[in-house]
Amino acid sequence: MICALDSASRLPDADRREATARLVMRLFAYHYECNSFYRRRCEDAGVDPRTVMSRGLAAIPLLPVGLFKQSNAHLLLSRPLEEVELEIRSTGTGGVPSVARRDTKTTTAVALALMAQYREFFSISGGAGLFLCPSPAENPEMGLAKVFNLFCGLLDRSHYALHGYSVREDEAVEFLVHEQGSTVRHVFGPPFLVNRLLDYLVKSGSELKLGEGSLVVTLGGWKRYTGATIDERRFREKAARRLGIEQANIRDMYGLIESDMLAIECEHHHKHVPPWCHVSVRDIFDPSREVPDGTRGVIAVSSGLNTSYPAFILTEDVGVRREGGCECGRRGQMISFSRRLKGAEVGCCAVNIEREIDTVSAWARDVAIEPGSPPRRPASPAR
Amino acid sequence: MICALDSASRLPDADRREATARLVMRLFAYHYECNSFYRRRCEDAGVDPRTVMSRGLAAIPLLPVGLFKQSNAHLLLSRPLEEVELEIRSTGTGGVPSVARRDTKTTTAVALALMAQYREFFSISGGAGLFLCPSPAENPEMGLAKVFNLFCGLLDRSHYALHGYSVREDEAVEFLVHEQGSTVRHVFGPPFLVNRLLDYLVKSGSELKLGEGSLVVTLGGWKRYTGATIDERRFREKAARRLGIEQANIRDMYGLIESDMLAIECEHHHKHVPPWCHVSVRDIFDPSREVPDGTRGVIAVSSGLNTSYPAFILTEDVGVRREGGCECGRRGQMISFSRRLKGAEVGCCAVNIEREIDTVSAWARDVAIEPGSPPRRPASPAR
Amino acid sequence: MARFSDEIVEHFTHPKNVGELPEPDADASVVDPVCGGQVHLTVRMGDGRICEARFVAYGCAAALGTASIVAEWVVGMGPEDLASLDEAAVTQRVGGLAPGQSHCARLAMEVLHALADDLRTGKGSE
Amino acid sequence: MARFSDEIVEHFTHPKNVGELPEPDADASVVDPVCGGQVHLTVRMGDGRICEARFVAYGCAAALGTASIVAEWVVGMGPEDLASLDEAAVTQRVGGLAPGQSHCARLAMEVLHALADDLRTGKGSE
Repeated sequence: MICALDSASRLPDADRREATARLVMRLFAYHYECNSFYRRRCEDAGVDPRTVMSRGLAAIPLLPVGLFKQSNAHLLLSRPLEEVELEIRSTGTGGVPSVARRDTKTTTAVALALMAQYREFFSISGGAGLFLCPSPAENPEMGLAKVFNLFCGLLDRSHYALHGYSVREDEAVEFLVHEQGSTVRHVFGPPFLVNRLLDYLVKSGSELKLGEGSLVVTLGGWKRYTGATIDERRFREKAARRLGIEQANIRDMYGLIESDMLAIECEHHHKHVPPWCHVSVRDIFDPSREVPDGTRGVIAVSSGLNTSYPAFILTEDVGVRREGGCECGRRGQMISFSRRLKGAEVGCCAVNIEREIDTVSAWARDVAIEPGSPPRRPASPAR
Repeated sequence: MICALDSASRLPDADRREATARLVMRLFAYHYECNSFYRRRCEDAGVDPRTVMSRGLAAIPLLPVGLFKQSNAHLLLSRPLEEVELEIRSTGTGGVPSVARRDTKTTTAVALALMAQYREFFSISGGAGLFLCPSPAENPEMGLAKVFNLFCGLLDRSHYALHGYSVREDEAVEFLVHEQGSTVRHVFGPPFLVNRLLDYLVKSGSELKLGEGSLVVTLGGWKRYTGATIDERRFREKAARRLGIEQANIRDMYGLIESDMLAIECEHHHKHVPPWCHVSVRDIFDPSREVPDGTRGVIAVSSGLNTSYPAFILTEDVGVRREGGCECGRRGQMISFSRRLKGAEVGCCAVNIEREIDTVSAWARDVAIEPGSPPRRPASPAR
Repeated sequence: MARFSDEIVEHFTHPKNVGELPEPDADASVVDPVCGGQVHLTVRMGDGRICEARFVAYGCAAALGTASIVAEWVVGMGPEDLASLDEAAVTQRVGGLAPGQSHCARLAMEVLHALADDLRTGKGSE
Repeated sequence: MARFSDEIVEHFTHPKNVGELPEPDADASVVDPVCGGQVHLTVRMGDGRICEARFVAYGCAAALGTASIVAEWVVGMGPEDLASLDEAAVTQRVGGLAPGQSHCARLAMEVLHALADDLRTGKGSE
């Protein structure tokens, strides 16, 4: 399915639903078998593989994403620690990190899945990429950094313009201008960081001309840690004008590392759920109840890829699901994110990066370092 | 098959052979249908899809790899040029470039195939990579550069120590030493360039300690343009000692861009043909005749991935095929490369890179540039 | 080397001394600002030596395993013992750390030193 | 913009004037040292203008298409016309080049200028 994502995304609904269900149900049976912690939860809910077979994917007991922040993380694993190859977390500083542990098989599956989606939605096979996000070199366990970094294998040239937690807008612009004419140029980063570059261009009154083939790809929250929200439409208008690209090529992605899922926007700005995942939207007050398509509720994601732990996740995000055909030609589930669940901390990667950047910037202003030299981070706050 | 390469590589021989044959035969029928140039060659040989069905993959008419160097390249294409997304060539300067043109579908398939193989053979999901090879930034159409660069998506940090055609061994060592202790370190490049780093270490009497998890991955010819050959065993001994890694982690790869195939060495130094390709070894004097396993002959590779052109290629390489089980647990075809066919020019990417590097080095010595600043290349030799 | 030492596998899979001691004689918390790992240690003293310890930790498996090992290790130590431990000592005690896990040794060392400080200057010396 | 202009698609798919003129009045060969593209042009003159041209080219599709377009384009030109053509003129004539193909315009310009030189100083002026 991963290797034929283009055709899998165009299957008739019934066929695709069946393929997805088969994949997810097989994994449910596997985790039910291998994971005693999860099995107990299933038994408490009166659910076993036969129940799921007869009642459908909605019957699968979900793990609240908050569990991945807990100290007794070993309980979640369906495989022994020895098989864990990659640990990634969804938050930088501040707050407790949410950690997803992937065995070698899952690591491979997720890498191939993302690669297939990048090829399907972006068709990148060269060109230059400006990364306005933390690099995995500095943050080897940050999920957001890993997800963006995978683009480097497809690009001919990649440049990170975030050093430590300091953004270098001048350097970013210089990189984009330098590549002009010689190759296609793309921009990757969380919305607020790309927005920072746009504001820098507005302030300096400049407009770049990236051209038609260029993409802006965002991932991470639209709500800032200050509480203000970046408006997606206005962001797209500003980006299109300031970077000189088509609005259709400004694409947001939605995902959470615990679920292995990345939903990518097509040119019509619909976020497509890959066919190896199943999204279900739940009643905010009673998450055991599914709400109909088009109705707002809590997003739940079940993965058909993850053998490390039962990646049947109840998120803390509120959104809407639709299913059917999209103007882009793809069929399947589409989701839109509305807001964080009330009571959930605003705590995705991007928000924490932003908070940190503002802290460092303020600190840099205080000590009045020379312009150009990136500020050193304050020392580790022991105690 | 790509997404389950681990299990596909462990199938019983009969099952794997059947799966590979199905894939390749389907593509043969497709190219026979879509490609009038290739169809004429088939008709001249009295072969059609039914012949191949009954006589097996050996009946498929092969395209001599030299055709990809010819001026009337359009004849090879089974798809219109509009669908070609990526053009890659197998040579740098000097000699006529051999160009493979891939449509979007093939580009995706090859990217996923390589990714699956890298994960299967190297399990890389982070760490630092030193690239002793041309970067696609400077050589966006060089096949070798693209194949190596795909690792960047899996690594946390990548560094190219070849600038233009000038190698910076000091920079390479500095990079490796700098990453010591903080992350696992790998080295990628054609044999002669890695060998250059080893000789640099020998000369300076140094030994690095990359450690057990580190890999040295080579791709490109072992014969130097001077005619001398780098001995693989001695190379591995030297690399193991100078870089401080296990010999089992020094891995060569064999491939040619026209065939889409990359055969990667396992820890026992056997090069495994991926199950989506079929290798056949031919009589040197009569390439229509297959020679038995274990016998030296001309390597032919048929790809089950390529929809752009009939990637059923008769190479100019002499080697040996074996089939069956390997000590590493994988089953399938294994190949070893012996030498270039007599009369064929020594002209893979690596050889041309080497020739160029020596030219530039000599030129740099002549004009006595200051040490440290990479020499500018001589101006383009028009006429 | 395997990705995780046997000791870390054991302590990650069966963490010992998890939790917080009520009214501890000393405690220490450390956050790794880069990787987000956190360790909180509470101890009870007797005869100038630690006689009981509990930990709560968040982060990567090596950090969790290391924290559990440390909570067992410190029993019987006094503030000077804690202060004398460095990253190398931690690394050895946990059975080795792969490249990329070395921050766990630093995190553990920092919490041990912070605990020593608390014992000498804070509640522990009251 | 599409990856290839209509003109390049047409000339790549149906190359015109391929080959070498025997005993040409002038010829020029250019190699792109970075991408490996090559163009060889031979022309025959009449009344101080090119009346026939043939090309042989190797390299990427845009280079091949451009070379075919150029071999058609030069007919009717004199050495001064050739020398006056720059990359922008080539780019326009071939219907535009995507980023990453601009080296084809340079390659074509270089072969045109080399041809002009050959006409003025070499066999062409004999």
